[in-house]
Amino acid sequence: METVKKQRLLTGNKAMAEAIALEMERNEEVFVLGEDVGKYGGIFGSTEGLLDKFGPERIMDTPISETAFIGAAIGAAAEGMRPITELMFVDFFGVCMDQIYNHMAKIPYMSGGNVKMPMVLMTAVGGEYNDAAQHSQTLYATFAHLPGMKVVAPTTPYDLKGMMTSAIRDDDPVVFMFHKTLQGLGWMDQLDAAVGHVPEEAYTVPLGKANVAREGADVTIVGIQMMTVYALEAAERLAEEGINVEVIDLRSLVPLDKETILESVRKTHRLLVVDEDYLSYGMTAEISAIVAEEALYDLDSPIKRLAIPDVPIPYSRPLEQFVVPSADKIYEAVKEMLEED
Amino acid sequence: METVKKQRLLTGNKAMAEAIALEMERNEEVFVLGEDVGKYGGIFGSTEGLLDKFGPERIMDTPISETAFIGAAIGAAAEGMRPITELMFVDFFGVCMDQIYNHMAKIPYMSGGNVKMPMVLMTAVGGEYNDAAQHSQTLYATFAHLPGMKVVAPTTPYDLKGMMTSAIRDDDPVVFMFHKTLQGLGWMDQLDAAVGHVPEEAYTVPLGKANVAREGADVTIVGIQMMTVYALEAAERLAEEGINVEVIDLRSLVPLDKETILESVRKTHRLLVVDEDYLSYGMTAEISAIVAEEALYDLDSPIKRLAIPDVPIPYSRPLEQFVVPSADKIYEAVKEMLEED
Amino acid sequence: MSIPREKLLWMYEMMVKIRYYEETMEEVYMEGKTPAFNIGAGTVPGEMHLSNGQEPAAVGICAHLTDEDTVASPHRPHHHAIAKGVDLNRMTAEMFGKATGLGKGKGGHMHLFDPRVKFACSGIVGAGIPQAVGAALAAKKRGTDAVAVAFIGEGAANSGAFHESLNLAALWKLPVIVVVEDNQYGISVPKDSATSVESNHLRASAYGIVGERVDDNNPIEMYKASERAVERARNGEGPTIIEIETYRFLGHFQGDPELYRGEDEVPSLREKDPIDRLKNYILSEGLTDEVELTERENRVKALVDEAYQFARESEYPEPEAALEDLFSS
Amino acid sequence: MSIPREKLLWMYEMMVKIRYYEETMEEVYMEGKTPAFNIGAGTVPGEMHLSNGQEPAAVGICAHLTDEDTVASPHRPHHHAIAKGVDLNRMTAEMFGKATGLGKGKGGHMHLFDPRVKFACSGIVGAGIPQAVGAALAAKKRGTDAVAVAFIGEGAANSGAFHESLNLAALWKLPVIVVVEDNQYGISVPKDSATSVESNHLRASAYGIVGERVDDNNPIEMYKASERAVERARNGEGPTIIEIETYRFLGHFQGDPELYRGEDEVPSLREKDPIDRLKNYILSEGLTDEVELTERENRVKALVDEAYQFARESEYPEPEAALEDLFSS
Ligand SMILES: Cc1ncc(C[n+]2csc(CCOP(=O)(O)OP(=O)(O)O)c2C)c(N)n1
Ligand SMILES: Cc1ncc(C[n+]2csc(CCOP(=O)(O)OP(=O)(O)O)c2C)c(N)n1
Ligand SMILES: [Mg+2]
Ligand SMILES: [Mg+2]
Repeated sequence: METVKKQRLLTGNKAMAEAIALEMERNEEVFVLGEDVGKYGGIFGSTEGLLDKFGPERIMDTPISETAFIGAAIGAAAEGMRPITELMFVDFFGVCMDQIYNHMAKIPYMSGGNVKMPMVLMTAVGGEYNDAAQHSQTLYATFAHLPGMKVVAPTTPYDLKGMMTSAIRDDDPVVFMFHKTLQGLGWMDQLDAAVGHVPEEAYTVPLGKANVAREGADVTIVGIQMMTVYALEAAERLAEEGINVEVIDLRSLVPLDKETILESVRKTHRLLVVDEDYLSYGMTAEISAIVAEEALYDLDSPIKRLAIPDVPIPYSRPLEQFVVPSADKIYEAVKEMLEED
Repeated sequence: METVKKQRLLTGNKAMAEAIALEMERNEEVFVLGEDVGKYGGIFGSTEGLLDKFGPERIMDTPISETAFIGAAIGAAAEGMRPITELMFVDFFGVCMDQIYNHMAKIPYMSGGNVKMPMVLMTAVGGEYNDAAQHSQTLYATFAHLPGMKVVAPTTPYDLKGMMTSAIRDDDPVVFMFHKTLQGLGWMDQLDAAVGHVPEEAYTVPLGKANVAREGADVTIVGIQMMTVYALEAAERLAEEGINVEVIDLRSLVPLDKETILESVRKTHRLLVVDEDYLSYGMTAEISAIVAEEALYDLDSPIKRLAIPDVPIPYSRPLEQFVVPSADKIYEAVKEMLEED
Repeated sequence: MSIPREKLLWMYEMMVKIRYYEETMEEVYMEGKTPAFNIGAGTVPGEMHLSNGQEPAAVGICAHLTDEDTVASPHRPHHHAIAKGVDLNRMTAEMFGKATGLGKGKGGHMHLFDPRVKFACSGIVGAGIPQAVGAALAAKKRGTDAVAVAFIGEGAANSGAFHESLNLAALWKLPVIVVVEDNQYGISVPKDSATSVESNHLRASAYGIVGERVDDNNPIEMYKASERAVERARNGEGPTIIEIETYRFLGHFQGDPELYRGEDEVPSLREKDPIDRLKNYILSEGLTDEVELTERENRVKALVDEAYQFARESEYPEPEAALEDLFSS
Repeated sequence: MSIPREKLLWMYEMMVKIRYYEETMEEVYMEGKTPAFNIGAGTVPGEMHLSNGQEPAAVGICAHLTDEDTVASPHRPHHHAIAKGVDLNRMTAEMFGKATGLGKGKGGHMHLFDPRVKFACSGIVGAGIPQAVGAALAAKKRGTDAVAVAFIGEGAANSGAFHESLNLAALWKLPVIVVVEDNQYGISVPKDSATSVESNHLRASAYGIVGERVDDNNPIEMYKASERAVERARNGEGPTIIEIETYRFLGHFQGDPELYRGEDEVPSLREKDPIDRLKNYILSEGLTDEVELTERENRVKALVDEAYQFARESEYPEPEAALEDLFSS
């Protein structure tokens, strides 16, 4: 039995879709609405196969009206239903952010807890396939900075399923960011990390917990989604040189698992934070600040940050490769940190 | 003459409006569009008196269609005009952010510098008058995190005029945040800081430079707008106790004047960052991170941050007062920092 | 189509109740704001948008709603809230910033939520429309005959949310009614400087739905148009836009200098006070006498007085409570 | 109203040029993407939205425009760009990611900017409409007779930007024309599953402006409707909505499995190829002969080949150039 399960490998998108399917079977009040979630199955496969299972009444294609259908999800959630709505690319948030941050995120608080908002806003993030400035962002911090929404960004298929299950069952609004490259789609980069063991039955992975993806004693690297994947790649190479890197896969930006980060830094005394979002006023800043507040004296060298250098994501391959952190850049950064002292 | 000028005191809103008027006289291509900028003179006085001077062709009231009129400003700027458009409250960004961050901010870069975007987006920020969760935010980091726009937030009437002049003359898009309380309006708190010396003629204050508002040797406090005002208040009290605080008025979030901050920290060895924006993934994080990267060994104590504790701004007075940093809280924070070591 | 006596009397007393509530708020709002007006000072601080003169829009349609129907209201919400039956004590306490308020003092005047009667409002123009669509979607999915009403001002009909929401509601044939209160202004901007069409009910043709216009702030015509719209909605015939011409007796918000409108404008509007007109109608039709009307007036005014007293006597929340209610888990 | 011979021939050769450009791009796009399709691989990576079959919308109106008129185009921009006279070499180089591109390789296929002919596009549905309104506003302020055209798909007509922009343009009587290309789909979602009204030209009544419908992807009718609209715009009579029924011969983007449409759908559309139909018309009207048409076809195809060669031979930008062009000062 166990061994059979171990054999069960799914791509990220199938893991997500499976979580949604299982919850829809459990609960009549769960439904999906968004652009091309029906016959198309979600541009990035998040709803693959769901239309056939549940029909157009519960898997609803929408017009290109993000304010209307996300607002409708909010209205339905206020009535106690559990909508899952998809913002096709996170880059499009600007046409509907008022519904998201002023309403979905604030209504529970403004109502003194009297109105719950049990909904999931799922959205595709990430670049490195030359989709340019309006289709390649992660915008992790743009959402994480604004209070009232849980903001998660799982990396592995196992977490994609488990955290989606948690998100759907959660009574608070959850922004569920899935990384395009980690969906394991046939028409994008084929990545080992985008396929993984996923149990058949429903299970949950908590929303607010970081994961120590690799243990090490010399340097702590905090990353999320593709940056975790690259950090693990760099860690392999560094290990060959006797440098033991601890890699923390953040998984959740809100709530943020400070403790796991602080514990690690107290052990390794060195911190590198890597982000596929913009450098300034972003995730790398927040993690750095927390450590500078709460573990300053544990640091043996200055904190280092790697992220998009505050320019829009350029289209051309050499330009995009220059701005997005890579395993090589992470490797170099760690070497520099260790040489510096 | 000089002495006469010295006597010339203006409120923040009149200083802003004067800068706009002078530039409109200099340049036919400058015009203003926004809600209630005409007869009303801007809800927070940013366009006071301009309709009478320039008429409805150049001071244009708009429908409640932020995407349309901010998008129209972008289209006009692409044609080489120099529009000034007002988003009445920064809190409303969610209905028009796509135009702002995906277009105004990115078109110059995406066009390889071939299209300029010489426009100003001015917007009112800040709370502490019980206007609750959708009308009290500053959202400094929400704008500063996204590349391609200069983001400034002047504190004094002198800077409001000088930086508005610079913003209008700048060929890049500038988000000009003015703080409601610092406008010196008759129907809000009457604040000494909201009135100040403003020369009659046009002058510029650079957009990317922080200002050392008070020199001191013991602790550096970085703040912006009202937080600068409170920091100076706290500094007064601390001075009576022999504690000399250096207060840096950031003035500009993008570009960020790292050097002035680092210099100060290298001198005082202690840093407190205060923000009227949300704590996490915000300005206090970015400043802390920069110091932890570039001046770690200069720190004699952990960095401290004071900001809105990641909840929406509550309406009720005791609740709002609890979440917004004050002169008292700054005073306390500094005392704690000094006691800690 | 004649209106049941009880409904007429209900509309009348509800309009009186709303007006008295707002007039009381006018006074309470000024407590602590004189001699020098300071928006952040006093018993009830912050922005205050009152509905004096706009009662017909609220009562004309709420007369057809039950607790199971949803109302999404904008920044000017009191008349809708009261007509929908929101808990008056807790609503008032909310605006006093008290712990007994609907939102424990966290929401305030533009953020009143009473799930018991499915009432919500927002300070963002247009934002309530898609949320009403969502409530209607929930009703349809659950197979109830509940409807959702979004109240907006004529200025909000130029927002993208209006268009997207009506298209979606029409497409999915959802039981939504958008009531556009045309009080001629969006703050200082007159309708004809903001809206490219005579009346927003004409915009119904952009969605293949029914649009109705109610002139002259007439509560009886509003009642009738609403009856038709609610019936269509409950029968699965989809959304309706109703635009009603109404009057804003006061400034956009309290403290508005109103330099943008003429001296004589408001007085001439007040001459057409819809409450007086309905009273005269009721009496002229002999539906009841002065005595009963006065009785009813006194009863509802007592409830309003009680609500303000409740708010006044309630306690402020503990400051630390600001950190609660962000997440439920 | 008959069409000048030269205009007809211009439209014909332009449609041929566009089609040949797109067909070439179909091939080039697959370079480096076979056997295994990977969107990020090859000569031209990233999303690719081609316009095969939609040429009439572009040529029918661009035939009336000059370099002083502005065009705002969406994510499917090639036919508009070519018809507007965008520098074909630099446009192609941009999609190859080369330093000689319109945006030095920073923009890509959905972000083509050629200020010389006032052309811009965006990857965000609906976003170009308000920007066209702004260009028209600039023209009005400067007293020129320039117009601005926003091309959108039928799916974009359900976006808030559409409504807000048309209201503003109508209100200010700006010289804007919104051309809605009704190719029946927004990615996989059919028009009737997204749009609550038959045709978007009917939505003109929501703004008190003129709406026109062009059926059957007819370039000549598009030319005529555009002539009327452009004339109204230049005369200060305000905006127009033109919806044209058009055909999407290919997937939404290259690599689209198109599981959402029937086998026979595209073949039957291709039978009505607007290029063949215009050719037949020109010949049947005896406006010219096969020989001249072939000559013209070869001339424009040579220009397209030249553009691809220019793109191929151009250099990639230096990686560090990614840090340039953020701010001009
Ligand atoms: C998206 C947005 N833009 C602007 C505002 C500021 N604002 C608040 S009320 C208002 C006028 C609304 O006019 P209308 O819809 O006619 O309602 P009325 O005030 O007349 O009842 C404006 C512009 C806002 N709250 N939200
Ligand atoms: C605001 C926004 N929402 C969604 C998308 C994703 N998207 C890109 S093109 C498209 C379909 C557009 O359909 P239509 O307007 O009919 O144009 P067509 O592709 O048919 O030419 C969608 C949904 C986007 N780019 N922007
Ligand atoms: Mg109004
Ligand atoms: Mg289409």
